[in-house]
This record gives sequence, C-alpha cells and structure tokens, in this order.
Amino acid sequence: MTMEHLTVGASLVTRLTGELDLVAAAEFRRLADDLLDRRKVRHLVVNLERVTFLDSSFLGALLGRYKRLRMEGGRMVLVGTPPTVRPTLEAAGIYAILREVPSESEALSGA
Amino acid sequence: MTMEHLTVGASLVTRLTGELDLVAAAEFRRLADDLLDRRKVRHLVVNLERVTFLDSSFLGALLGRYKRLRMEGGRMVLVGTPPTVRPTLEAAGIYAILREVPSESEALSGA
Amino acid sequence: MQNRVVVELASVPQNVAVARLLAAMVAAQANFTVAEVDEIKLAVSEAVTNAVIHGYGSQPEHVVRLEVTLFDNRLEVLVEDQGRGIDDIALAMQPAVSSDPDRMGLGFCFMESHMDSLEVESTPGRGTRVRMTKKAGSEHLARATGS
Amino acid sequence: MQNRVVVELASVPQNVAVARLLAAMVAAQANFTVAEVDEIKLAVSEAVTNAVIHGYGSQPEHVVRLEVTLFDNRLEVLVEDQGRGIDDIALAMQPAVSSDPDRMGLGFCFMESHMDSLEVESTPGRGTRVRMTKKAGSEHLARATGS
Ligand SMILES: Nc1ncnc2c1ncn2[C@@H]1O[C@H](COP(=O)(O)OP(=O)(O)O)[C@@H](O)[C@H]1O
Ligand SMILES: Nc1ncnc2c1ncn2[C@@H]1O[C@H](COP(=O)(O)OP(=O)(O)O)[C@@H](O)[C@H]1O
Repeated sequence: MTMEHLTVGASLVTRLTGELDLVAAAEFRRLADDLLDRRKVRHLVVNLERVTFLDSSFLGALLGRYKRLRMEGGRMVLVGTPPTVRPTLEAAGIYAILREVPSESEALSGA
Repeated sequence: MTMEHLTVGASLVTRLTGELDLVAAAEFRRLADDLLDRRKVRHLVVNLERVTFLDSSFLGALLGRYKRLRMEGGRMVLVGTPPTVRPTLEAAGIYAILREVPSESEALSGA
Repeated sequence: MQNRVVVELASVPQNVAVARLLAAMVAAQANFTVAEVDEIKLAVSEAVTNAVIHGYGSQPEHVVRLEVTLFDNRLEVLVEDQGRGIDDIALAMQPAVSSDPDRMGLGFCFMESHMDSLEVESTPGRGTRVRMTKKAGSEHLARATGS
Repeated sequence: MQNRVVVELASVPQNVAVARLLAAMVAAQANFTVAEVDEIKLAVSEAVTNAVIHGYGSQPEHVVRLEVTLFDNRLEVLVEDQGRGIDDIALAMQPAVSSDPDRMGLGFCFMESHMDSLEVESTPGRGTRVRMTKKAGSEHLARATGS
C-alpha cells in the first residue's frame, strides 16, 4: 500500500494504491486527523482508482473520517472506485452517504 | 508464471512471464522436448522480457534444452533478459554459451 | 491438486497482508476465479485482523495460526488465536456489532457472505477459532440454479 | 520492526513460490532494497526446492518447515525437511555438484552468494536444516568499504 497526499486549498486529496487493510487504516486515520486537528484542511477527497483490495478495517477508517467531517461541516468525496472493491463499499452502504465523482478535479470544483 | 508458445517455421518461440522456478522448468521441459521429439521444431527462441524471477531449477531446464539442441544441430537464442534476472544467468555462465538478441524478429531472422 | 499450508504469524498488523496473500496463492492453485480469490482474501483479512486486534488486543508478541487446505476444488481456512475469546458469539456475529467504536462490526458478515460456510468456536479467556470453506465455482452454480 | 512467520508447507512444487513470497513479504517490512528482496527470494527458492526434490524425492505428502524472522534489519531464514539428508555436506555445497544430472548444482552457491551467512546441518535418513541470514543494506556497506 502507498498513500500520496496533497492539499489543494481547504481539501486534502489522498491517492491510495494497493491493498487497504488495518495498516493503511491506521495511517490514513492518523494523517487525516492530524491535518483536520491543525485546521489545515476541511474537506477530504479520497482517490481509490489504484486500490486493489479494501477490507472492513479501512472502511471503518473511511467512515470515521466521514462522521467527523460531517460534524465539523466538511465534505468527503470518493473518486474512481475500481470494480473489484465496489461491492465491499456497497455492502457497507458507503454510497448511500458518500458522494462519488469520476475525477479529482470534479471533486475539488464540486458542489 | 505464464507461458505463451508459437511456432514460426522450424522455431519454437516461448514467451515467459512472471516467476520461473521448478514448476515453470517442468512445463518448459515437457513442452520443448515434446515438440523436439515430434520433429515439429528445431530451434528455440526464449523470450524473457516479462520474467520477474528465475532460479537454478529453471536455469537447469534452459541449459538442458540447449545441450539437446546442440547435439541435434538446432539453435537456442534468448531475447530481452530483464536487468533483475541477468545476474542469475550471468552467474551460471549462460551468456558464454547462448546468444542473446534484442528482439524476436532478430532471433528468427538470425544468423 | 491437494495442498496444505500451516502458518504461525506474529500478531502484528503487517501479517494480515501475509495471511491474505498466502491464502490467495493456495487458492490460485485450484480453479477459483479471480473474483473468488478476492473474496477469500477479504474473508481471511477479516478473520486474521480480528485475531490480532480483538483476540490479542493489538499486542504483538502473540501467535495467530492460519491453516489453508485445498481439497481438489474446495478451500478450507482455519484462523486460530489464543486470545481473549468471545463471550457471546451469536451477538458478535451480527452486523454492526463491534466492541470497538471505531470499527464497523462487518468482519463476520464479510466472512459469511464471501465464503460458503463459516463456523466460529470461542472460549472466553482461551481463544477463538474460525473455520471457513469455499468451493471453486460455487457462485456460478448458485447463480445458475437461481438459488 | 520485529516479526516472525513460521510455515509448514506440503512438499509440492507449487509451494516453492509460496515460500518465496512469504519471505519477500516479511523482508519488505524492513529496510531491504528491492534488489536485496530479490536475492532473498532466490535463496529461499533454492533451499525450499532442495527440500522438496532432494529431501523428499518430489513426494508430495511431506512437510517443509520455513521460519522467517526479522530482527530489526536482519532477516533469518530457516528451511527444514525431514527427508533423506545429505551424506557429504561439503561436497554437496560445491558448485556444479548435483545428484541429479538435469540440475546445475548451483543451489547452495546461490544461497551463499545472495545471503550474508549460510549454515547447513544434515543427518542422512533424518533430514536437512538450512539457516541463512541477511542484513538490510549490507551490500551497499560492502561496496562502500570496498570489501
Ligand atoms: N478473534 C477474536 N477474539 C476476540 N473477540 C473477537 C474475535 N473476533 C471477533 N471478536 C468480537 O466480535 C466482534 C465483531 O467482530 P466483527 O464482525 O469482525 O467486527 P469488528 O472487527 O468490526 O468489530 C468484535 O468487535 C469483537 O468484540
Ligand atoms: N534438502 C536436501 N536434502 C537432501 N539432499 C540435498 C538437500 N539439499 C541439497 N541436497 C544435495 O546437495 C546437492 C547440491 O545441491 P544444490 O547445490 O542445491 O544443487 P542442485 O539442487 O542443483 O542439485 C543436491 O544435488 C542434493 O544431492
């Protein structure tokens, strides 16, 4: 797993690659919370394009950040879920609460 | 590991992908010997371009076929050894006895 | 083809990936589809994660035992820990039930929905043992027969 | 980071890849370079292949034991079989010495040249145990000091 981060204005864009499990969950949680704590960012854009695996530990980290952002008035947007991991996100009801867009630019410009 | 084979005239072109160990060695040996036994081919062109790993079991299968071809007046040519597996082939002295060319077409047209 | 791999893993988070890959490699030796291998990886990931974080409370000095056996086209996976155990297994297996507020309580659901069978045995204070099986091609069969 | 993975593999050829990958995954948790991980894979491949084909004469119903331990930046690999054993270890370890005319006799050479240390213990009729270690970054160190 690798994570690439960049901040664009008030948004943190995280590009995730490879297998996302409890190890990735801990890293994602730590980084996102740190930037949110320090008021560096208000929104999260999570790019899943190059993710090959994702389990319930990472789902938990994702939803945890979503809940926090909602309380703090921020937004969370997913970009490019690959077909192989989509069923896992669907089973967890992610798409009922999170918006997905096809590209990072749409996520950043976005509504 | 996957193996793709095609026969071009009297040559068997084998395109190897992935990790080549005793499993690949057995398959390569079986196929090459079968075609040589049945006089279907006389020369072997072994394309290593997409090989990521190669151990002494596969080296043995390669050299075994080389020895057979030499006795029967056939040729064996290697194509495109990747930098990661080159040291293993060098350590076994392969380049002292086998010719390597950059492309399959050169191997087939070849000298 | 028949195969058996038994592995004892230190209870560190990094070994969840090792367990997953091991199960996937054994499954790939049979006629499982790529999608089925992905399902096996998810189930193994959930079971081994549970052993590491719930069973052993994320303490790294313990051992998780994983046994992967291939009988022709059926894969059997055992995941065992000697950790704290589960008091109420039926409750723990329900969706959205988790002893950790930061987790989703979906682990057992994913194991159940991605494998053909799931059995959980646990003794509080002694440990937990999860047994899962999956047949290659069972999904297609289920779909074809409309079941 | 410290880690230990112990695995018992059925003595089938397909498990040589499993062993290799397992060692690579553990090594990748430390500071080994990609090139060093490749060297570890080669050494493990040779040792496990020997256990399968020489130790057990390619009979699939036996068990090869692989132990991979990471101590900070040093990896230790043990490969054990309870197969036929080696009569003359010093002879067997020489380059181009093989009991099989179709093989190259390079297995032990590759283990030796790709790892920092190699020890072989064997009892004829009882089995063989290969112990190898490698430090992360030792190559660069060797090169830098000109040794
Ligand atoms: N190996 C285990 N040892 C102890 N408790 C466990 C184990 N596996 C599961 N549990 C308990 O069962 C609950 C539900 O597990 P699960 O469905 O995987 O959800 P989650 O891991 O998200 O909590 C856990 O929260 C935990 O309390
Ligand atoms: N685990 C083992 N059990 C029994 N004999 C072994 C074992 N490992 C190696 N040997 C013996 O040592 C010889 C040399 O081994 P090696 O250098 O790996 O070359 P190769 O595998 O090509 O024969 C083998 O041919 C075999 O006779």
